[in-house]
Amino acid sequence: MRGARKAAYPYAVYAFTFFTAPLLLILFYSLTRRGPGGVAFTLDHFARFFDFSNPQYMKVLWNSFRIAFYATALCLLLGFPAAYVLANLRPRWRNFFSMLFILPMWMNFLLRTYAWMALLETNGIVNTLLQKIGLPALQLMYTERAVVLGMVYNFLPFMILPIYNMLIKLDNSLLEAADDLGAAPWQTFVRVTLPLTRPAIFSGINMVFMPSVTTFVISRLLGGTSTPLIGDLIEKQFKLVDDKGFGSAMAVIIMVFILAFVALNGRNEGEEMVF
Amino acid sequence: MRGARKAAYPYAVYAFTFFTAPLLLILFYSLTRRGPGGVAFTLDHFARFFDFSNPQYMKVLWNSFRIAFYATALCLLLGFPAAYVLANLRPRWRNFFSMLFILPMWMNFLLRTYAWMALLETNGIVNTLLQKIGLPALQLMYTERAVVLGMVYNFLPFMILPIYNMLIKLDNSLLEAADDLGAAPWQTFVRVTLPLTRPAIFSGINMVFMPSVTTFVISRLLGGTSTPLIGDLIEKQFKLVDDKGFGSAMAVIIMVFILAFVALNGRNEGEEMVF
Amino acid sequence: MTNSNIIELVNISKSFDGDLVLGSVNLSIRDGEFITLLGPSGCGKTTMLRIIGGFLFPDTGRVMFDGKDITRLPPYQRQLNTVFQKYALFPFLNVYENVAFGLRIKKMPEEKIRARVSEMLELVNLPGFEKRGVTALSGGQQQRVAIARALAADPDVLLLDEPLGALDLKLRKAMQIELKRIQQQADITFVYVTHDQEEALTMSDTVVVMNKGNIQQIGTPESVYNEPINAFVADFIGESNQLEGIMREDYLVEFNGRRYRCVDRGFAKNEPIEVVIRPEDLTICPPEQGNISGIVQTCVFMGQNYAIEVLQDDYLWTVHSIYHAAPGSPIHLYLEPDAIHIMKEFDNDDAYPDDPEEELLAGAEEEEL
Amino acid sequence: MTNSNIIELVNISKSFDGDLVLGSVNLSIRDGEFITLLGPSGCGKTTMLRIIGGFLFPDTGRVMFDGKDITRLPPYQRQLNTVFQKYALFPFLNVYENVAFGLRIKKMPEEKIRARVSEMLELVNLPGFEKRGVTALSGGQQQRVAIARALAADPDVLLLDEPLGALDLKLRKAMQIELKRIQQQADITFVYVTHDQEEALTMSDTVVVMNKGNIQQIGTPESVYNEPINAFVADFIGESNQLEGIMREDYLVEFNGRRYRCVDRGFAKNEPIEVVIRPEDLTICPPEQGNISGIVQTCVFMGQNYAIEVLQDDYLWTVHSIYHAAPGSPIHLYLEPDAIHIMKEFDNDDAYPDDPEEELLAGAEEEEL
Repeated sequence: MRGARKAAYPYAVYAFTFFTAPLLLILFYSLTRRGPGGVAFTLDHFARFFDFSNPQYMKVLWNSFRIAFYATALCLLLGFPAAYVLANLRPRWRNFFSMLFILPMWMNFLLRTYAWMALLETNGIVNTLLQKIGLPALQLMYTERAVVLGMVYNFLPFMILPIYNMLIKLDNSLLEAADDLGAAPWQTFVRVTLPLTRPAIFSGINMVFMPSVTTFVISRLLGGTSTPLIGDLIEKQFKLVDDKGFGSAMAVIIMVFILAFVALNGRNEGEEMVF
Repeated sequence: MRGARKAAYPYAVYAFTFFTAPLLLILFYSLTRRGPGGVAFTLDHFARFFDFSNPQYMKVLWNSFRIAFYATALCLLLGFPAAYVLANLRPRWRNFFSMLFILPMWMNFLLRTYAWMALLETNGIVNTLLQKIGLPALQLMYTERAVVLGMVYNFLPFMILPIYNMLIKLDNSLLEAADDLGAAPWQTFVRVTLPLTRPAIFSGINMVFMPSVTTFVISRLLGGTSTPLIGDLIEKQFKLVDDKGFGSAMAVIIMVFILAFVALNGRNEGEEMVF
Repeated sequence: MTNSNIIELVNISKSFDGDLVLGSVNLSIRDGEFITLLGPSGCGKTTMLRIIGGFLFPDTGRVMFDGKDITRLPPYQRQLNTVFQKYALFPFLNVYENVAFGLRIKKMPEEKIRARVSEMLELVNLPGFEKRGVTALSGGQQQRVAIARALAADPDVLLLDEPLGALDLKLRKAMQIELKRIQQQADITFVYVTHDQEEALTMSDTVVVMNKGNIQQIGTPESVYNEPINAFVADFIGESNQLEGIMREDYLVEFNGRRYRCVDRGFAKNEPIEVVIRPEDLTICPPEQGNISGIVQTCVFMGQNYAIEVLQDDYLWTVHSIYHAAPGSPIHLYLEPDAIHIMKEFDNDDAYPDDPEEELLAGAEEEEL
Repeated sequence: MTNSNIIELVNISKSFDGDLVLGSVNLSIRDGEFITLLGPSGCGKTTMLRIIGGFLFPDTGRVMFDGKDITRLPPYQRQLNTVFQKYALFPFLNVYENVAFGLRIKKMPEEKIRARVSEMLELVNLPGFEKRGVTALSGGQQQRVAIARALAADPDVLLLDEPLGALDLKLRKAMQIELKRIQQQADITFVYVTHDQEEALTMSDTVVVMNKGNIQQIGTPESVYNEPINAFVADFIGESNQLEGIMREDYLVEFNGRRYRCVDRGFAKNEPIEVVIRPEDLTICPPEQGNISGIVQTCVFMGQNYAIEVLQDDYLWTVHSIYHAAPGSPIHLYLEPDAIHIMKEFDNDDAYPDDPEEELLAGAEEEEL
């Protein structure tokens, strides 16, 4: 093995550099400012974000977390039962249905979101159907609810897959043991199935929460200007305002929050990281 | 279990509908046209795409596949060694480095791409460094190469993760058996490690190739107008031209190609789908 | 042990994907006995246990428990508990919580649970292990926690599915003694599944020998060993010399070209029969006392005795003796009349297969069900 | 079997994470012999095998092969092959390609490979299995393919790591005979690792009994069984009665309050010693011939014989006899002088542990290395 490993090292180092360089760059931008005397170290970008006299940025951050929380909760509520049903299907059907869940993931997620928009638009399918049965049209687009639904739609598979993978590997004899010891089906579920799938649930929460916090496309397309999220702010700094320093600082802040979240989550998980 | 499964069904059905509705909608758009007499069935959208007298759309499709192929090949070339090195590290380092690979994935991928742009821009880091050592600045942005690099950067983890997951589960006694039977390290690698990780490699190829074919953000940001991809075309139909029919038809076409690709790939894989 | 039956299986049969795994089995289990289902992999013994436990429902027949029909009752409504082959301890709970699992379901008050758990851990020789995580325990310790957990709910019957299969030989022997002690101390019925005939003989009150989905013989360890009902049982339980023979008249049998006195009667004159002789029933003796003679082929040391192969004409006898015999030398053996076991010509299908692995494979498939 | 040594281990020691697993072991393996490393889990036997195979390098000492130092040679450069505990067949290759694996590496021409593979499959009794996928085979068949694969490269030594551990009892016995046949037919050296003393006794030319990283005794099966060098060996190989005693004078020993003639001499007067007596060496006899008497406590049928527990004063004797003895009745036993094995007071540390599971755990850790 020694030889093969040695041969692989340069590629690995290359992949690694290639991968972390942009991260380091963001960190660099966030801590510097271009002045007349060249590049200088500064904490101004962070100070601007955590300005308690004008908490507009922190408010956006809070909103981002709040909405991501709703989306994650909804994903769990839908994703666990879906994974459970999927895992209990006969193998043939199981493959078919899991394919259907995975299929849209291969489609670019913006395209998926456009399709979704077509459903919710003022003159879209849902409203057309509502009006046909005599109900008033609803303002579905450009609301916070639309943003949450968009997130759920896009990130649900990330919740389903780890839980599904865990459920199909579940040791059936543990369920039988609970049954044997007098536990009715729902008791077996609560006392054995749930504790056994905990690592997968935490993994799913991570995988949904992270992109929900940082997304900006979903919020822009489906939320309009109703609820700007931290992702929108960051993008604006890069694209419109061209204040890379402040944008990077916000990116760093959100990364730190995410790391803290994962670490907190990971503590409960122990060894068994599912992804 | 029966009880728990029954309780889960409504949620699963809901998740499923929620998930497939947009897909069905796209299929519906692609096969209909809004005329004066209401909605009518048509194959015009497809005919327009496969117009052999004016193969502009097919050319774009071909370009999308070609570029996605480059990106996938590069991902494999970098990803396999990276996964291999990662899997052979001591557990403590392994967790640290795999964290570093996973970390950027939690960041929204557009933000990652902006960071990447900062590196490649005409006045970006790379060119600044080149000029510092007296070399001429390079046109790095808005080229096909930049698009490929952007894809590799964004999708590399999807190649690394399944291979890495497979490698750490590899039965060490099989490698020892090959060693025992006279295979030098590189022979063991070629004759045992590679065949054993084939399913993961195919999985990784799927996971990189799919989004590469359909992406449009990467090509727009990094490629400018140099090489329009099929994803750009679809987005334009939805967003600018508002020809949902034609956009949907292209989405359907690309889905069919992707399904064919996966099926072809899956045949070699047998049962062990890794994702 | 009383004489009333606690479990009765009536005409139980079961197929998987069209393969008959159990064919119309009847069995009565007495209250308080240690009964062992013994047979090669794939013989249906595990399926039978799982039907008693409620994890499988039979295609036909009834399962009676204390006179009540429980055929369709799910496991959690049955008054019996199972010790699973691979322990099936809950990895996320410690020893205490594992043993307390069934009691918590029953909503027993906490101080009673505490008392019961320590009583059980005392019984299985693991006092003070309450706070340990189960995954950190050794195989034998996990086994004992599984037994404590199953016994905690005070079942009338304990089902044990090859519980010692994963253990070391020496440890297995120690656990056999311990299991027997636990069964007598707790005074409940044990239904034990194993493919290890030594285990079955040393532990059981009753041995049920099974093959290909059918019960071959039911009896005490002595009776199935000393009076096997057919060649399969003879061969599966201990080693044996098997020969074809002819019953010349009552008390006179002919095999390998010679006539021997025996203790069997009631066969037709000149009826072809099957002769089974245990290797340890052949005694090395001086030439004038012997009734079998031959040439020693091999002599292998087995610990307590030597396994000697003796060629007489075309037949290769296996002899167990505490004495060594030099290969190549002549040897004389004495065979007592009551050591000659005579049985009707057996159906070849029921014999232990020449390629036992086909059975194994069948067993592997069964496990997955 | 010749008298020249093919493998020599010189002062081999090995630690994992500071735990000494092998402590300065010396061992010579003769060309063509069937040698078995026997001991409880965690005794270091697997570590020793892996050092011979080249999968582990020792911390100190040398491994000599045919007179050459191969201590630091990787496995693929060693003239020996291994049969792994869990077979380690390549799942993506069929039987033919598995057996041919080593030959292809050697770039043997295809027709030679074909001949060699069929020869090997013939040897392991699997002719015609070439095209089968290995995952569809039964445990015993996979085992045989693994042996064929290891033998195909024509090694001088075959290392076998508990190859029968995963098999059914009956199948294990059949494979024991087959392995012995293959070894004799192929005429190569087998180094066999097991924790099953019966396996070790029946198959080996030489048995190496190990405990806690040290070799306890090396000898023929008869010598380690009949003349165990210490209490650990006596206890691990077969059952035994162990008592403390005092050597009153040459040929006279006292234990359990009585004096017995024996065949040992050379101890100091009144030296405390350890007495080991095999259960089958105690013979039931009429009262006037006995030199041990007591009350029968239990009598368990074991197949070939009964295990009888006899209480004499405070000591509980274990007796193996083909005769039944009724619990509660008095019994008289005769003990021959040469059945009394006397050894120096042993270091308790070397005895087989009361809680063998601690050893098991240590073993489990070892496996992972």
